[in-house]
Amino acid sequence: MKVSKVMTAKEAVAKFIGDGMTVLVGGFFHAIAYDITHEIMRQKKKHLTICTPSFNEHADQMIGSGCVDRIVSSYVWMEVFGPLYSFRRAMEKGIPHKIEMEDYTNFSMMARLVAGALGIPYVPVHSLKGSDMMKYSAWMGDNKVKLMKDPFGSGVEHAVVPALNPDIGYIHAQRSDEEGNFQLWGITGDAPWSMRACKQVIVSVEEIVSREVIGRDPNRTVLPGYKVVAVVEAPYGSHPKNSQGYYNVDRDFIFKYIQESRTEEGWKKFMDEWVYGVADRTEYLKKYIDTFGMKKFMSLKAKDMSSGSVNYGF
Amino acid sequence: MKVSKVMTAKEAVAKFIGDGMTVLVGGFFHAIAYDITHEIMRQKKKHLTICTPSFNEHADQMIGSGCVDRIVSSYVWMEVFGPLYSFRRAMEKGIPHKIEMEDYTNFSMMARLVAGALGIPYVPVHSLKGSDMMKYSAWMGDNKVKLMKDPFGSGVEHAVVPALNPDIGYIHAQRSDEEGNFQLWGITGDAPWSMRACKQVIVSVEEIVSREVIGRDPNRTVLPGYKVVAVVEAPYGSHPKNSQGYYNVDRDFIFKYIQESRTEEGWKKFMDEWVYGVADRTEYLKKYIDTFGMKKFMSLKAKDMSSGSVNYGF
Amino acid sequence: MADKYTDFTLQELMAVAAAREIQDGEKVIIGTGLPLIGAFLAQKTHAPNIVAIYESGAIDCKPIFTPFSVADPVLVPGAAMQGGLVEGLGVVHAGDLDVGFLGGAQIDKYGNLNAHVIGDYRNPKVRFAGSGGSNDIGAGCKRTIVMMLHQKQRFSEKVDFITTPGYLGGGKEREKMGFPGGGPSVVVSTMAILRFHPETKEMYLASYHPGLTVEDVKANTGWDLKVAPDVKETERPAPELIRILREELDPTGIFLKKK
Amino acid sequence: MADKYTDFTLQELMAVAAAREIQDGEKVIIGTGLPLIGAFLAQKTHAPNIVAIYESGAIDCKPIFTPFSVADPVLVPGAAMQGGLVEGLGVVHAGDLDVGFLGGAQIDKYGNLNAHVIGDYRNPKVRFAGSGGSNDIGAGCKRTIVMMLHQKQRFSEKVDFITTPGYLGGGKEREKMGFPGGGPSVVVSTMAILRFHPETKEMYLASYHPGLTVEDVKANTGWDLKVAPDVKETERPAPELIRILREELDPTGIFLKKK
Repeated sequence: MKVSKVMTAKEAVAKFIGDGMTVLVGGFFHAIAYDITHEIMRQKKKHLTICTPSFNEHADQMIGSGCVDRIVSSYVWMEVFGPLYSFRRAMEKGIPHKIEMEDYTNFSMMARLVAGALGIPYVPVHSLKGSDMMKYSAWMGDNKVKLMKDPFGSGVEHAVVPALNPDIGYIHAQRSDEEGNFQLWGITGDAPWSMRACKQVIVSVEEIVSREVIGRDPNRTVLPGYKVVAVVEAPYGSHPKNSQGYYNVDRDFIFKYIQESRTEEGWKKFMDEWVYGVADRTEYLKKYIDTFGMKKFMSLKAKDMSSGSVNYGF
Repeated sequence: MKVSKVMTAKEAVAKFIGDGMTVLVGGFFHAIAYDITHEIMRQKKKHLTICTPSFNEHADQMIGSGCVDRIVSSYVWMEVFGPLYSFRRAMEKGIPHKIEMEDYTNFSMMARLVAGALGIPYVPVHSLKGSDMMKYSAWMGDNKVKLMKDPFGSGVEHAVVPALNPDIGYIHAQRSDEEGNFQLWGITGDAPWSMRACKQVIVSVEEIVSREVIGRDPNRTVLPGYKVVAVVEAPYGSHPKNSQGYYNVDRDFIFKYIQESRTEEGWKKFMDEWVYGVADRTEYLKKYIDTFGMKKFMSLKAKDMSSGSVNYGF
Repeated sequence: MADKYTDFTLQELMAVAAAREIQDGEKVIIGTGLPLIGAFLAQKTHAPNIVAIYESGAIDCKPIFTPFSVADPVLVPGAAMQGGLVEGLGVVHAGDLDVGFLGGAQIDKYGNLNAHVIGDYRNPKVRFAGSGGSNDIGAGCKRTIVMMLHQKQRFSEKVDFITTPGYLGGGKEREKMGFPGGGPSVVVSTMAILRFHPETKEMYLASYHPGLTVEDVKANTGWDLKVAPDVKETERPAPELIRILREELDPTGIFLKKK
Repeated sequence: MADKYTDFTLQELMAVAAAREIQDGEKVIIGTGLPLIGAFLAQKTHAPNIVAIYESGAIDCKPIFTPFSVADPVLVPGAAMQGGLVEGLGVVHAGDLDVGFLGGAQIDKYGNLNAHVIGDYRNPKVRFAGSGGSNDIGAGCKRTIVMMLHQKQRFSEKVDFITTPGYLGGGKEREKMGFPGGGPSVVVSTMAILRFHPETKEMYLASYHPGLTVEDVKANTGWDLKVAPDVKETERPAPELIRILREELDPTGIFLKKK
C-alpha cells in the first residue's frame, strides 16, 4: 500500500540535500554510503555542515571538493593508514577554503545523537570536562557545552551537551524494503541513534528486499521507514569501506587515496578519475574492474559466515 | 577458558539476592523469569525494592508473598485481564504489609535505565511535568525528580530524573552461553538497558548454547557476559508469559490467577499449589501437565516462523 | 446481508467513533482493547497507510489476529521493526507521532486524567495501575484520543490525582509547559463524543450516542457540561464497518462483547 | 630455535611492555596498532581471560587475524556481542572498564595529552585527528596506558591543547573533577617506561630501553624529568613472546616492522 521511495543516488541527492544543510554522514569506518557522498560532490553542494562521531577519508574527499564549511565531530583521520591531507590543507591553509570544526568526543557525539533520537533536550557526560574542547568553540559558542552542577547533590560538575537533530542523514546498509525499513548488521557504529536523530534519512543499500524479508527478522531493523525519504540500491556502495556479509575493506584503495592526496594535484587527479570522471556507481565499479581486474574485485567479496536462523513463532 | 556460571535458580537466588536489595525484574509482559521470581518467594527474601518500567501479575505474587517493601515503576496491572489484587490489598489495606510505590512513567523509567547503563548521571524528559507524580514521592523525596530550566535557553523547564543502577537484575531470555553472553529476540521491552544498568545480572534461559552459537550472531546479544553472575537453564521459565520462538502466552492461566487472587484465601491457595507446593520449575511443569493435560501444554508451543539467516562474512 | 449488521453494541459504536478520528498516513500509538480495534478498523477502511506503533517497540505491525496486549507475540513476526520500550516510546517522546490513545479512572473538564488513585494518594481508597506510558503519550503525541466510561464520579470537576495532564487549568496553561504534544482532541465516552473549546480548552458535548439525550449526558457529568450549539446524535456505524468489526477484527467477541 | 628470537625491535619491546601492564580478567578497551598487539599478546600469555572491547561496539572478540582498525569486519564473527559506539564506549563511560590505551601528539609531565593541534587551535600549524574516543577513555577507564613517540617536542612542559586530561595540574586536581576513571598509570614510550608519582602525579622515569641511558631520555624530554631511585633498563622481551608476536600476531610484519 505504501509508496515506493526507491530512486537513484542522483535523484535522492538532488531532491533532498540542499546547500547549507546539516548532514549526518552515517557509518563508522564502514557502512559509508560512498555512492551518496560522491553524488553530493558531483552535484557541487555547498556550505554543508557535516557531522558524525568519527570521519574517515570520505570526509576528506568532501572537504577537498569544497562542499563542506563546517564539521561537527570528534575525529577526522584514517587510523593506521595515516592523516587526511585535504582535511589538513583546509584546516591549516584554507585550501580550497577555510573550514571550521566543532570538536567533541566520540561518546559525547553519541550522547548528543541518542538525545536527539529520543527527544531528550540535553545530556550530562563525564567526557570533555577539563579538556580544551570546553574552552574553544568554532561557532556554537556557549551552546556547544555547559558545565553544570549535578542537581542530585553528588557535588560533581558535568559537561552538558545539547541534543543533535541533523536536517538529513545518510548511511549504507545491507538491505531495505521499498518503504525504507532498513536493516544493518555487524558493527552498527553511529547507527541506529544517528539515523533516528535525523529529521529525514536517505538510505543506500546492497539490496532492496521485500517487506516480507524485513518482517521475518524485525529486530534487525534500524529505523522505521517513515523517516526515510529515499532508498537507493547501490551494490558495493560502501567501497572502499566494507559491508559485513557482502565485501571486505579495500585497504589498497584507501592507502592509494591517502598516498595520492598528499598533494593538491594528486588529490585532484584521483578525484577526476574516481568521482568526477564517472557518472554513477555503476561506472565507478566498471572502472574499478577495468583498472584493477576482476580477480582483485572478486577478492573483496565476503566469504559465507552464516548467522543461523532463530524462530520468531508464537 | 572463562569459568562457567551455570547453576540452578535455587543456587542463584541464595547466592546473589539478599534481603533489602534493589532488584530489577526484567521483562515487559513477556520474558519474565518466573523461575527466579518463584524461587525468591520460596526463599522468603525480605524488604526488596523491585523495579521495572511496567509490572504484571508476577509482581503481584511477590507482593502477596511479603518479599516486597518498595516498588519503583510506572504500572502494576495486567491490561485487559484486569487489576492485580495483592497489589491493591497491599496499597489499600496493608495486607500482608504496607508497601510504597515510587511512581514514574514508562519512558522516564527507561530514561533512568538508559542513563544508568551509560553512566549518564541524570536525564531531562518531557514526561512527568504537570502531573501529580512531580508532587508526591514515596521515599526518594527531592531525589525522585527535579524541575530544571533548560541551560541551552529554550525557556522550557524539564523534569529531570536520576540514573537508576539496581543492585541486581534478572530476566528470562531465549539463550545464553555458560559465560552469560545472552541473547533475546522478539520484543526486547525494558532490555537491553535495564540489564546494562544493573550492577549484577542473573539470566534465566530456554537453552544454554555454546559460545560459538552466540558468536555466529553477535548482534543479538543483550549484555556481555562480564556483568552476568549466574546462568540458569529453565525451559518454559517464563510461563505463563511467553518466550518468542518457544511458547505463547498462557492466557487461561493468567486469567485463572487473577480470578483466584481476588480474595486473600484464593491467592494463598493458588500460591500453595503453584509456588510453595513445588520444589522447582521442573516440578511446576510436571504439575501443569498433570493438571491441564499434555495437549494444553503442547498447544502453547511456538510454531515455526524462521528469521532466515544473514551473512556475517568479510 | 446488510440487515445483519444494522444493529450495533455500544462498544462497536465507540470503536467506529475512534476509527473516524484517525487520518490516513498518521503515526498512531495504540494500546489494547477498544483503541486497538478502532485503529485496526481505520486501517482496514479509510486509513490504510497509518503506521501502528506499540509501546513494546513493535512498529508497523501486520498481526494475523487481534493482539491481547501491547506486548502480544503476534505483533512481532511481520513487524517492520521490533525493539523495546525505548523504541516504542522514544518516538513518542521525540514528538514524531500524530495520535495516541488514553484512558483512565477519572477525567476533568480540561481533559486531565487520573490513572493512579481514588482518594488520598498515600492512603488510597482504590489504587489503579499508574501511568504506564499514558503520561508519556499525553506529553508527546500531537493529539490524543481519550476513551472513557461515562459516569458522574469519573467525569469529575477535579480529579483525585493528575496522571496525564490535559489542558491543566485551561486556556494557555498547557501551552506554557512546552510539551512536544498538543493535548487531547476528543473524548469518546460510553455516552457521548466530547471535544475541547479552542480557547478555553474546556470540554464540551459534541454528540450524544443513539438512545441518549443531552440531559442524560449532563446528568452523568460531574460539572456543568457545556453543549455545542450544533449538538447532535453520534453518527451511527455503517453496516460494513460492523461487519468488519465482527467478522475480521473480533470474531470471538472478546473486545466488543458488551452491549 | 630460541636463538632465532633473542633479537627484538623497538616496536616489539613496546608491545611486550604494554602486554605486561594488563592483568588477567581485566576488561580492556583497545585501539589499533601497538595497543592491540600488546593486548593480544597478553591474552595469549599471562592474561587469557581479559575481555577485549573496541569502541566500534565489538566485545570479547576472537578475530582470526589481527584487525587493521577498531571497526575491522574480522572483529565481528565470533564476538560475544556486537553493537555500535554506544555499546563500545557506553561501558567505558559507565566506569566498567579496567584499562584503556591512549596516544597523542604531545604529553606533558602530568600526563595530559594533545591529539588536536600543534600551534594555535584556530590557526594550527599542524592539525591532528581530534579526540575520537580518547577523551572518553581517559575519563572513564580505571587506568590508562599511554603509548608515545619519545621526542623533546612531544614530551612537552605544556601541551598546545588538552584533548585528554591526565592529572591536569597534578596533585589532587584530577580527583576533584570526579571522573569515573583514575588517570594514566604508565607511559610506554619509544625510549622508556615512565610512571606517575602517587602524590604529586608528576611523571618519572622508571626504566630506559636497552641501548639507551637516563641522560638520553632526559635529553629528549621537554622538562626536567625526575628519575626513579631504582631506575633500570627496561626488561628485555623473552624469546617466546617475540616468537608469538612474529609468528602468530603479526606474521606479515605490518604492525611491528620498524626497528
